[in-house]
Formats: sequence, C-alpha cells, structure tokens
Amino acid sequence: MNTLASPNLIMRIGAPISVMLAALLALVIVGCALLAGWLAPYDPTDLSTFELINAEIPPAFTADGDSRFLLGTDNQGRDLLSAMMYGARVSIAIGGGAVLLAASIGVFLGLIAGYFGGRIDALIMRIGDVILSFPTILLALLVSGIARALFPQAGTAEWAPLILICAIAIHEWVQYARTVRAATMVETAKDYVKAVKVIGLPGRRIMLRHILPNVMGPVLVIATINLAAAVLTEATLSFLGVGMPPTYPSLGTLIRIGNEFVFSGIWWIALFPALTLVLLVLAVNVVGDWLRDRFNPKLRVKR
Amino acid sequence: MFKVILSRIGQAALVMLVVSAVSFVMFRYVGDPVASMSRENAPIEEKQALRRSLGLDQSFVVQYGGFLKRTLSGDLGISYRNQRPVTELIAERLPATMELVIVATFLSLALGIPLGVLCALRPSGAAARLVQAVSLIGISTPTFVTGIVLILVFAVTLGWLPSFGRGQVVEIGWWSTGFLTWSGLKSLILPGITLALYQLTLIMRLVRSEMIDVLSTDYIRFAKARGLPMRYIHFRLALRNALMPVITVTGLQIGSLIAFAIVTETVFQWPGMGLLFIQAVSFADIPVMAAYLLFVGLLFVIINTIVDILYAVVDPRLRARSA
Amino acid sequence: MSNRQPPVLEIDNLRVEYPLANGGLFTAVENASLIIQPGEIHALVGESGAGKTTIGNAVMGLLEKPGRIASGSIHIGGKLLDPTSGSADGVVLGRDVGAVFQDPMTSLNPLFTVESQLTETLRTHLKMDRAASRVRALELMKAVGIPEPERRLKAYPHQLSGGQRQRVVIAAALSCDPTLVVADEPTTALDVSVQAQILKLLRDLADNRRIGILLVTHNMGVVAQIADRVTIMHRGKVVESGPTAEVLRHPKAEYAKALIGAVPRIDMRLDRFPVVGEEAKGRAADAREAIRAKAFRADATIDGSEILSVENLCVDYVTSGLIPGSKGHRFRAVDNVSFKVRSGEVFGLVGESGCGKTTIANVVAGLVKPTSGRVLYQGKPVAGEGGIRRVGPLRQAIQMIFQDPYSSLNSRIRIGSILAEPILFYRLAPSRAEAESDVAQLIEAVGLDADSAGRYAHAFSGGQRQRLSIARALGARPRLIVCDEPTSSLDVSVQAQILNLLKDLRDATGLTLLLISHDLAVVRQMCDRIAVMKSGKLVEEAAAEALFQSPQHPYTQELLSLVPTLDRIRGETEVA
Amino acid sequence: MNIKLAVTLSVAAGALMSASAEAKTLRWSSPTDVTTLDPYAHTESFTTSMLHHVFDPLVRRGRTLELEPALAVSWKNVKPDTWRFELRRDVKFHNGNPFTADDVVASFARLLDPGARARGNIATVRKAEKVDDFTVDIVTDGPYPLLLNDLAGVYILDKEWMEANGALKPGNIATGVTTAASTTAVGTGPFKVESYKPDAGTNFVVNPDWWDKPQHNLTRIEFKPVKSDATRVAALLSGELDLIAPAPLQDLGRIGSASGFKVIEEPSLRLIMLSLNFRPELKAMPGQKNPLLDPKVRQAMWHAIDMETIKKRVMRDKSRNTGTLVAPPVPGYAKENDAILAYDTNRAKALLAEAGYPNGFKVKLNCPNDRYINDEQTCVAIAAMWTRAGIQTELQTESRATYFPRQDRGEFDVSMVGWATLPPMDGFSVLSSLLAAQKDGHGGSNSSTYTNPKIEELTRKSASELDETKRRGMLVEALKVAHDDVAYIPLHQQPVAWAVRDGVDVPQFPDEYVRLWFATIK
Repeated sequence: MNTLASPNLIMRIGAPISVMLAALLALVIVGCALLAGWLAPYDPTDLSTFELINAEIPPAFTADGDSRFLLGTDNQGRDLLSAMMYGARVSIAIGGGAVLLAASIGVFLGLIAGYFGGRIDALIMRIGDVILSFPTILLALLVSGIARALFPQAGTAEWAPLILICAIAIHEWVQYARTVRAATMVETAKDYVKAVKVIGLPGRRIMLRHILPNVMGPVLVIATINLAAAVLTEATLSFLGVGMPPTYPSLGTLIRIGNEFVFSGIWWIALFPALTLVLLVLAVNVVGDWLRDRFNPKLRVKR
Repeated sequence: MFKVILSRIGQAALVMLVVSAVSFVMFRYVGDPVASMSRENAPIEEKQALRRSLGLDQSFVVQYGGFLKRTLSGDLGISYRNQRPVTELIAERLPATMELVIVATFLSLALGIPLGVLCALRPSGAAARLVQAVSLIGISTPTFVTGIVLILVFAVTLGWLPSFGRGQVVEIGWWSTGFLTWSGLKSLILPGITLALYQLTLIMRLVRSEMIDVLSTDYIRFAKARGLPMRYIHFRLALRNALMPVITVTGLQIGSLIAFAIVTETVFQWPGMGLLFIQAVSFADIPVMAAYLLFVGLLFVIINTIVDILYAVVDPRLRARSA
Repeated sequence: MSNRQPPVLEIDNLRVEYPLANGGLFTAVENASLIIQPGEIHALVGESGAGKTTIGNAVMGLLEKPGRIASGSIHIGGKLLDPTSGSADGVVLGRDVGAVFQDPMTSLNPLFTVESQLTETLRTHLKMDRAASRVRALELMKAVGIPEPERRLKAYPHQLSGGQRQRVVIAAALSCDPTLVVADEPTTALDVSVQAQILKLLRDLADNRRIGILLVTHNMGVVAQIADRVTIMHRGKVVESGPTAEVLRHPKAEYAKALIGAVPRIDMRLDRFPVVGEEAKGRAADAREAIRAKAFRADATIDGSEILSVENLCVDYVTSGLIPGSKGHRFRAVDNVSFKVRSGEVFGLVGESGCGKTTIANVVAGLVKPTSGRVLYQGKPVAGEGGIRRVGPLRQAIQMIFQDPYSSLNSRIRIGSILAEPILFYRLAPSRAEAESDVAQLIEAVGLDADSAGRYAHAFSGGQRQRLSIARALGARPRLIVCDEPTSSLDVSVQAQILNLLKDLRDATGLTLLLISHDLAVVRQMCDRIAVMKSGKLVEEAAAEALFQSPQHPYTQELLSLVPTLDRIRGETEVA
Repeated sequence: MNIKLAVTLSVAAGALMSASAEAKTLRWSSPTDVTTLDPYAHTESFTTSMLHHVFDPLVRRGRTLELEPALAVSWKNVKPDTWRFELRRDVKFHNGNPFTADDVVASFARLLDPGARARGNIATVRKAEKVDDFTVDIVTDGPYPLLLNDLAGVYILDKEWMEANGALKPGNIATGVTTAASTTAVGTGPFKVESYKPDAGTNFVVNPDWWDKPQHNLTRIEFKPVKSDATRVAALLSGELDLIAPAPLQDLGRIGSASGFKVIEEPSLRLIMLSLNFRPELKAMPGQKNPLLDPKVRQAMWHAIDMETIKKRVMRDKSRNTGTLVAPPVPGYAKENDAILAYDTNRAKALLAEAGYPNGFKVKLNCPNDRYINDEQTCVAIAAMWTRAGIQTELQTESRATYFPRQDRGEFDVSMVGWATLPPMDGFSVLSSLLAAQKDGHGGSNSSTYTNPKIEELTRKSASELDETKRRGMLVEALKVAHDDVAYIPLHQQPVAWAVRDGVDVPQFPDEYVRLWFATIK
C-alpha cells in the first residue's frame, strides 16, 4: 500500500488559471448564444429584418464600417454579430443535443451490456462495432441524406437540427456505450454491488441507483470533448451541403458561406464565425481535458 | 490465429450485410439520377422510359434482391454518370486516396508520437504546454478551413506548393503513385497535412495520457530501481506499452481518414474515392455511392482485422491465447 | 559479520517531507535511523501510513514527487546519498542496490521476455555482450530456483506463476551482485506456501552472498521467520528497534506491545484480541440487545441444529477469450464440495488463493449460480442447478460482508441510505423515520457514532468502513452472515477490532457466521469448525482445536507448518 | 460588341502566330469534369463542349454561333422529311481512317439505339441512309425545322474503329454493357485526347491533320477539373492555371485587381426564372385555395422582387435582368416581350389586397444550392423581399440530386428553374418543355401544370413549320402570352464569367461552351 497517496491527492484540488479562463470563455459564448434573443441587435432568422442592400458591409472598426453593424454584415445583409449569436445557439443546440442523445443511448445500452453481459452484451457491442465501421461524417451524411429524402421538411429550420442531432448521435453513442460498459463491468464486480445483490434489489434499481452515479465520471469527460467534436461535425456537414438551411444559419453554415469569400477580400464573414467556433471548441476541450485528467482514476495515485 | 481470422470474416459478413442494406436504402432515397441523366428538354415519356430501363420503377424487394445478387457475384454495376464499371472507377481512384491516407497516417504517427512523449515526460514544461495548446487549435478547426488557409498561404502567397491535384504520377501496373516524382511528393504535402492534423492531435494526446499511465506502473518503477538509463526506460520500455492502444486507434482512425478525405479531396481536388463519392452524390450516381460504401466498409473490416493480428503480434499475452 | 566492511546501509535521523498544495507540509518520516550489516536482514514493520515504504523509496532514490529528504543522511556502503539527486557517488541503483517490489504480477513488463528484462540490467551495468549476459541470466534463474530455466528465459511474464515471477524479480535485483536489496512487501501478494519459499530464498541470499536486505513488511510472522533485526514504525517515527527475538518477545514501547499483541496467534485460542483502547461498550451493547430483540422471531433457534447444508456443489467458470468470437476455457472452481453449518457456530473455510472458497461464499450468498449440486438453508433449497429464486425471508436470512472495505460501500450514497436500503427493501420498518432509527441503532451496534449516517464512505477509515459493512448486513436481520476475508485488507490492530466485533455480535445475537479466510491464525481465533480447501476440493473438515492440534490431511499439515508465526522466531527455533 | 471585335482581331493575330511551331500549352479548369468520352452516352452540355474538340458534327456553330458546314459541306431538303447532306472529302480520323458516309450512317445508327443516353437529342430523326460514299440522307418524322440545330450536337465516330472495338452499339446501364468509347475518343476534330483521368485531368494535343484551318495556336490543352471555387481561384492566382471557367462572381474583383490576370465575361443563354405552381393547393397552405392561380398575385410577386439589388449584390453586376423567358440571341426573343415588372413593394401589396390577400399568404420557395450561379443567395434574397412584401416565404435549398427529382414530381410551390434552350438553341424548347401541358411529348419540364390553350396551339403549329419567319412569329406570340400571364417569373440571364492570365485570348459564347480552337496564348 502506498503511503504517498494523501499528499498527492491534496495537491490535485483546484483548477489552473488556464482552465478557469477557458471555462469563463465557454460560459460567455454559451451565454451569448442562449440569450441571443435578447442580446443580439437583430434577429437574423427573420427574413424581413435584413436587406440585401446592406450586404457585405465591413466591421464597424474598419474604415468602411457602419456603426449599425459591429462586426459587419454577411453576403445577405445580415448583421454578422447577430447571425453569429443565433448561429452559436444552433451549433450548441445541435452539439449539445447530439451529445445528450448519444450519451443517453450509450449510457443506457452500456449499463445493460455491462451489467447483464452474455448475449445481450455481445449483441449491443457487435452493433456498436458495425456502426464504428462507418466513419462519423459518412454516417451522418447518409442519415441526413436519407432523412431529407424521406421527409421533405427535413431541411427546414425546425427539422434540420433534429435530423442533424440524430445523424451525429447515431455514431457517437457507441463510445459512451463502450466506456460505460467497461466501467459498469468494473463496478458490478465491486463489493458494494454484490452487497445490494445479496440484499436482492432488482437489476434495474441496482443499475440506476448504485452503478449509474459511479460510471458518470468518464461519461461527463467524453461528453465535453464530444461536444466540441459534434459542433465540428455539424460544421463539416454544413460544408458538404446537408447542414442548416441558409435562412437559419449555424456557425458552421456561416463559415461555409464565408469560405466562399476568402479570396474576395470579404474576410469577416468567415473569420469571425470561425474564430468563435475555434474559441468555443478550444475552451470546451481545455475544460474537458482537465476534467479527464482529474477524473481519470488511472492518473490518480492508487489508494 | 486461424480462429481470429475466421471470426473476423464472420463479423465482416455481418458488417457488409448491414452496409449493403444501408447502401440500398440510399438507392431509394438519396436522389433520382433521371433528372441528371436527361437532357434539358426531355419530355416526360423519355424520362419515364429511362427510369424504367434503370429498374427504378420496380418494387423495393425486387430491386434489393437484384442488387444483392449482383453484388454477391462481384458485379457492382455501372456508373450512371460515366457509364463505366464501378469497380474500374474505384480501382482508378483507390491509389490516390490510399496514398493520401498513408501520408496522413505517417505524418500523424511520426509527429504525434514524439510530441505525445514529450508532453508526457515534461508535462509542465513550456514546450509541452505550447504543443498542447496548438494541438487543441488543431482539433477545433474544421478541415475545410484548414485546407483553404494552407492553400492561401503556401500556394498563393508563398507559391511553394501546388494548390490542387496529384502532380505527376507514375503508373505501376494499375496503381498510380505520386511518391516517385518531385511534383507528386510536393502535391501530397498540403492535403496530407490537412488530413493528418486532426489525427495527429488525437494520437499525440493519446500517447501522452497512455505514457503518463505507463510511467506510473510498477514495472517502470522496477525498471528504474534496476538503474536502467532513463532514455531506455522511456523510449524502449514505456513507449512500447503506451503504443498498444495507439495501434487500435490508428486502425480506427484510418477509416475516419478515408471519410474525412471526402472533404480534403474536395478542397484539394484530389482525384480519389472521396471526390468520386461526392460527385456521385450530387449526380445521384447510385451504383458508385453504394460501391463506395461497401468498399469503405470492407476496408474498415480489413483494417480492423489487421489491427487485431498486429495486436496479437505485439502483445505476447494475446499471442499465447490465440495460438 | 565482518567489522572491516562498512554497513551496507546506514540511515541516520532521516526526515522525509511532502509539501502540500495548500502550502503545508506532510512529514512522512521523522528521525528514522537504522543500520544494516552485510548478510543481515533488517525488517521495517508498521501499519499502513507508518512511513516504512517511504524509507525504502528514499534509499533507492525513488521518492515520489514532490517528496524530498529534508534532513538526516543515508549512507549506502559507506557512501553518502545526495538528498537532491537521490544517488550516491559510486553507488549505482540496480548494480549496488537491488529492489524487489510487492506485486510480482505488475513488476515485470508484460511485453518483454524474462530474458530481455534480466539481460538489460546486466548489459547496462556490467557492459556484458548478448551472449555473456544470457549465460549470466541463466545462472541467476538457477540461483533463484526456477525450474527449467532455459525455457523460462524465453517466456513472457504472463506465462509464469506468481511465485516464479517474484523469483524473476529477485533474480533481476540480484543480477549485478548488489550489496543491498530493498524488498518492499515481497511476499504480501503470495500464498503461504510460495511465501515460505521466497522467504527462504531471501534468507539464503543473505547468508550465502552476504547481501544486506531491507525488508519492508507489515507481517509480523514474516519478520519473526527471517529478520535478524527489526524496526517498528508508527506514523513516520521509529518506535522500537533491535534484534528480532528481543523486540518480538519483549516489546518495550506501548505501540509495539499493542501491535504484537494484535497479531492473531495460531498456537492457541484466545477469548478476545487484546486491543489498544477498547471501545466504549455501553451504547453498543444496548444497541446489539435491541437488534437481537428485533431480529429473532419465534421460530429462531440457536440449538446447534443444521442451518446451512452444501451438497455436492460444483461450479464451473467459462473464461471468454479476449478476442471476440474465440471459445473460452472451462475451469472447475468448486469440485463436489459438501459441508454443513450448524446454527450459531462460526464455520471457517480456509485455503490458498484460487482454491474455490470465495466461489462457495458467492454461491451461498446467491451471487453465483452453481453448475451442479445445491445449497439448503434450513432444509429449503436456496441455490441449485439452473438457479433458484430466493424469495422473502430466505433471501433476507443470508447476508454477506466483503473483503475490500473501500469498494464495499457505494461512495456516491450516504451511509444512512446505504444502511436503510435493506431495511426498506424488506419492509422491516413501518416508516422511513423508524428505518432511520434502526440505522442509528445499527451504527451504534458496530461501535460508531449514530451521526455517521449523514456522511459518505470516504469520510471513514478502512476499519470503520468494514464496521459499516457489517452494519448493513445486520440491517437485513439475517441468521447467517457470509464473511469473505473480512479483515485481510486491514492492518493487524484494526483486524483485531473487527474480529472482536464479529465475536461480540455473534455472542449478542446468536448469528451464524461462515468465515472465508486464507489466514489460519484468524480462523483459529474465530472458528468453531473448519474446512480446508485445495484446488476446488474440500480436503479436511474438523473442529477447530482438533484441526490445529492434529491435522489429518497432509495438505493441512503442510499449510500449518509453513505459516510464519510469532512463536517461531529466527534464532530461537531455526526453520531449516 | 466591342469585346467581340477585339476578340476576332486577336483570333486573327493568333492564327498568324500559330505558324511558329513552339509548344503552347493551355492549362485550364472548370468545376465540372468530362464525364465520358462517348458522345452518345451523356446529355451534359459541358461534356458536349469538351468533346467538340475531338469530334466534328456534320453542321457546327461558328464564331457567332451561326450554323456552318463542318463534316457536311452542303445540304438541302429533298423531301419535307428528308434532308440530303454532301460530305466533306479528304477528312481523316485521328487513327488515320478516312471519313466516309459509312461513318455517318454507323454513327446515327449508334445514336438511334434505344440504349444511347443522348438519343433524345435527335428525337425526330428516323434514320440516316447512305446515298453514295460522300452523300447521306437523313429522314425525320414529318417536317422538322430544327434538324440542323440538333445535328450540331451529333458528333461523328469512325465506323472501323467502332467495329474493331465492339463499340457499334452504345453502352447501356440497363443491360450492363460498357464500351471502349467511354474512355477512348477517335474523332476528326482539332485536338486528340492524349489522356483521360476523371477528376484528375484530361489532356489534349493538337491534331496537325485537321481538315479545317486552325484559328488557334495551341499545341496542347491540359484540362484539370477543380470542384472547389476557392481552390480553383487559388490555382489561377498561383500560376498553376491559365484559364478558369467559370470564375466565382465574388472573386472577380480580386482577380481583376491582381496584376497579370483579367476577367472576361458575357451574358449566358441560361436564363433563371421562378416556376409557380398552378395546382389547386399550395404545400404551404393545405386545404386552402392556391393564391398563385390569381394573375394579380403572380404580378404582385414579380413586383416584390428587387432584381436590381440582386444583380448588384448577389450577381456583382454581371447578370442581365430579363422580363422574358429566352435570351436575346435565341430565336423567339423579342424586345417587346422583355419588359420587367418594376420593383414596387407598394404596388405588390396593393395587388395582393386586390386579389383578396391584404395580409399576404404563406408560400414555400425551393431552390438548388449547387446548380446555378449563386442560386442559394438569390433565393435567400427573394425570400427576404417577399417576406417584407407580406408573402411569408419559407425557403428550402438542397442539392441538385434531390432537388430536380422533386421538382419533376411537382412537389414545390415556387421553385427555381434555369433554361438555356440547349442543345437546339431555339425558343421552341421553352414552349415545348416549359409552357405546354404534359402530353404528346411536350411539357417535359412543366411540372407546375401551367396550361394556356393559345400556347398549346402555337406549340403544335410551330413544331412542324418550316418557314423560319412564320415560325419565329409564333414563338414570339407564345412568349408574349406567357409574359402577360406571368406563367413564370423571369429573373436574370446568368453571366459567363471567366478569368484568364494575361496573354490568354479565349472567346466566350453565350451557350457557355469553351471552344479552344479559337484560343490563342502568348
């Protein structure tokens, strides 16, 4: 038994400043996104509020800027700042939704597979293997393509986020399932689970009340990292033309649109949304990394 | 070992069946090639006749049956767009994509492993912190943005590297390679980096965390207690253990690279399978799409099998079990 | 002992500190001094947290960051160890100082052959070439007594048994003829029979090669068996030091007395373990009385009638291959075992690791389904082929306590809720409030404060957790408690308390205990009747006293002869 | 016109220079690729234009898109349904085989095969008959005024080569037959295919034995498709390309201001319009009467679109706004039909109120996002303008692969249509495909179910009218009906905008064909 455990554990309390800053940054971006309805100067999703005549006005701080549009306007005359706030909201909603859905499915199936083992475990894991045989982006492309063909409304502002969430989550749940399964197997073998089994609690209750709280640590860590990945996947799907409709742009859609203007000197349409996305993903990743290092039992000194 | 391969083949069959079903759903829903295949002023009758001749008017079951039968007999059909056998098209594009993926994998391993080790050995050093921060930017920038920025800098502004295509390729049998010419190699750099960036970051971070884990194990402590040189402990002993999961992840990631090659190939006009697929999608060239999916699925299964075998070769514990 | 040679190790007034994140300091070792002469085995004993491992690490220069030697000195072979670099001039770790760690399973790198792990040290320190180092490795393998050394050299660690691995570790430690070996709990992870062999090997090395050995251990029996001198540590301080026989026979320090007194004796049965600071009895006794009043219904009898009957029990495990799809191996863990447990007795099940005793415990508790045979509780089947559903009182009647106190309590749920779970589940209390008062009673009954209910498991020490684990088992008002190695993860002084507690509870409530243990001394102190198991089979069953005084089966005899005990102290009764 | 004159002059200069034998390679790029080398296995105008470098038709379009002799030197109507063509002598295929009437007959037989994808291009041709080695008769189904237009797209293949390579019949997806013609092209044209690698590039070398006098000075053409707009521009700017066609509109400013590059442009024949649904209900308002059935509503929608701003912002001043359904160079165009309903939101609102929709109504607008120049941007702008005028517009954009099938099925309320009248390059195609109802082989793209008896009548009459003046009169009359009835809302003519490095002279054509046999480079 290692006598050095206690000092090292105490050492690990508290997050470094970089993590604090990252968390703050993430909070600011998420806050702006969530409160876009109140904070944004314009509603970029209301077609009647923007005029083509205002298109491609540079940011206010440049020589040709217009004080009405702090970060300039896009190619349709939308206020870029507002579009970014709403876009971040869409991106975060899709990313968050996808992570939530994937985590829910993954945790549920992972618990079942890990707790019961045997055939049901094999079945769930093989399904996961098959799904992992498709790269994320390809599977998402397929799902959204098929959804669009099946439901003509799938490309509309109301439905597209749901389709995108499903398209991303259908691949990502496997990761959660694998992690939760492994953790569940470890927990199930622990004595406290045996103890409640001896008492005779039903499996459902053991899984939900006793095992679930103990396997959520790694799930949270994967979730933070995946949130960033999901936002990026949505952006890439948007680049490939199956993202949000142009009347309700996400950050990814904005970048995709702005990407077409890279050579034309209209740099702000791509730059600001890309910067926001990078900062958001960066912040979430920094926090996620820190969480991972902190909650990874392997990285902690053994008891 | 034989058992492993056998069970892998079984799994492969399952995967391929699912893939074929998914591919077939695509047949039905992803689009209708008739519009793309007809001239502008084609009358309705002409379009219907075309639809009939493609068998698109038949029932789902009949179409799927026919598709399965043809696929099983090795016939993946003929591209609607190019009117050439799909197998031929895929074979033509395979070298480009594979070389790109090989370069990207090589780059990500060649850079990712040393950087990961660096970060693990000196976790609080300035270099490690810098690498960690830059790596986060690497995974938080969409591929298409990275690609276009690289083109802007290295092709347009500096004029060092070509902005698109494979450059001069050399044909060796049916394989065409860009490795043997100067322009071919130069052309590989930008798309290779673009594609590798994400995986590089992933490998670096994986190596880092695995290395940290391994360094805290008893056998490394025991190695230290035997007074072995630190370099030897880090690079020969610990690294080998830390690389075990890297094998799996690299295997899985090669599949993702093939998929992400869709974006990279579009940005760099890389004449590979991803570009073929994207163009097939916009033409609703169903046989090509289906074949691409089947092929990627197959590739995935093959890679996974190789990874399993590799694992058994590297890890004596598994070797003993499967022998 | 040669006087011309300097001592192989001399530690003088050593102080090791760990700076804490909050700016404070944790002193792991304070004013520790000891001297080891060539050929001498010096045992460093103490309970967890005593600082004994820290001293070992300091000697090897392997203190974990940010620990540092704050003051004092370490001389190895007369050379001063530089406290900052952790090395001494002319003293090379691995060449002059060898190390043996606790767990042979994790001390060897799984990816390299035994040969490569042995020769790399030789090639590093002695600059041998491949051929020469191989010859030397073979010699070492023979020296540490590994059969078929040529074949084993090519083997990977996983292909060797635990004892063989520990021999390889020792061979690696010896490879360059060190003058000092630091052995940190070298036998703790091993079975008694293997332990005996390894201890003998260490003793021989000291005697024949004049190697000085610093033996870090918590096991007094081991100390008694092979150490020349012993140093007892407590909370970072040396409390007593001297020749083994003198310290063990006539300890002077209070702590040393208590520690030695707490070691369960195999030679005679005591009524209770002498414990440092016996707990206040009043409240606990009241609580136990109340539990007894509730738990025992009219039908309950403590008449020595048969309560549990295990009949022809067989359990097979199928290990699934690591690679999906590959067929696993079938392994018979329990092979046709039958025994009966009488009401009110403590029945012991002993054997070495892997003998199937824990599997039986799990079958009795309903955690594992038997392959064949059955288990009857008061004549009613509770386990059998194909699984039998236990309902109501049958399930309630058999509860279990576990080995690892750290994993047996869910760290995410308050103690109160954990303990209330069986009470509420079996509807033993009419209301939640009543359940809470029952929980308070249970906690008091195991000797803790009732306000523990509001806290989480991490607030408690190992011993306290084991008490809570017992309380949870009691909460179901069982008639039989299966105790699976209940004290093997605990320090001896805590072990003594827990064993006392179990005894008291049994006396107070008339419980029947099925005690699973590998520790013969513990079994002797606790049990009325004992069954000995080997490789899944039951080899001997007898009343406790009879078993210890006249063991019938050769295996039992061998086991008893191998246990290192305090009454066989080196230098007094030589173990050949 | 000035541009054209300049181009013509430089072409003449180029022709003089081509005497010098130094290597002149033109490297150029477009987003689309040559899909096949088999001219009968596709219907794409881009591939048709590329293959024109390799093959010749009997009749071709000249420098001003006029029809002129190519492999045929003259022709006459021997009967209303039979045309006799005198063939050019001393023409050789790239493989050295002489060109004869047998090649023409075999080529037509191949194109008339039911498996030939391009068969519809000569839907009215019944057969081609050899009269003698250099005379061929082509028989149509009844009198057909547009035969020469159709023949301009029929390239002649070598019979001997087809026989030797089993390519006498075209490839057929249904039967799984593929032919060597997909990857090998043996024609009589100004260039030979050196290598063909889809998505990587197609290289051409000059055919020194071309029957015509070259007006270009190229020895070699390297075509490299680049799908991504940004990459294509980058490749031009980094000097890897000499010509990009088309150049993205938003980058024209940058390219034009960069030294060493220039932008060349011309209005295209392709005209962008909005198709309006004439079914009883709209998807956006199920269960209610379709407001689009009221001509006042259709006028209001036209008035509500500010095409000037779209032209300025979205099309970077490169488009030409239009009020009629055909472009000026196309037969059937008339200036008097080309009247745009001016942008006037108040007028639009008033008209809506008159039609009984004072509070507007809901409509869905569907557009492709990868088919026309800045299609998605145009639609977003229109959706915003309509919404401001009170017509709540829900916009959906999607890829062409799903968009066009849905449009064909009539799933859209309002949708974007592009029409170039190709390949015949005649206003009749608008009547026949867009305006006439879906019967008797007409109305192939009229999925909006617009019908007008006058147009039905004029379509049928003009189909067989051999008198060109009368025929054009009918087209103009029909297009006037369509304009006044607002059958479609015409938006603009797309621009043909290319970018070249200095020293490259390439003529542009409104049909967007790249005809490099008119190109010169320094």
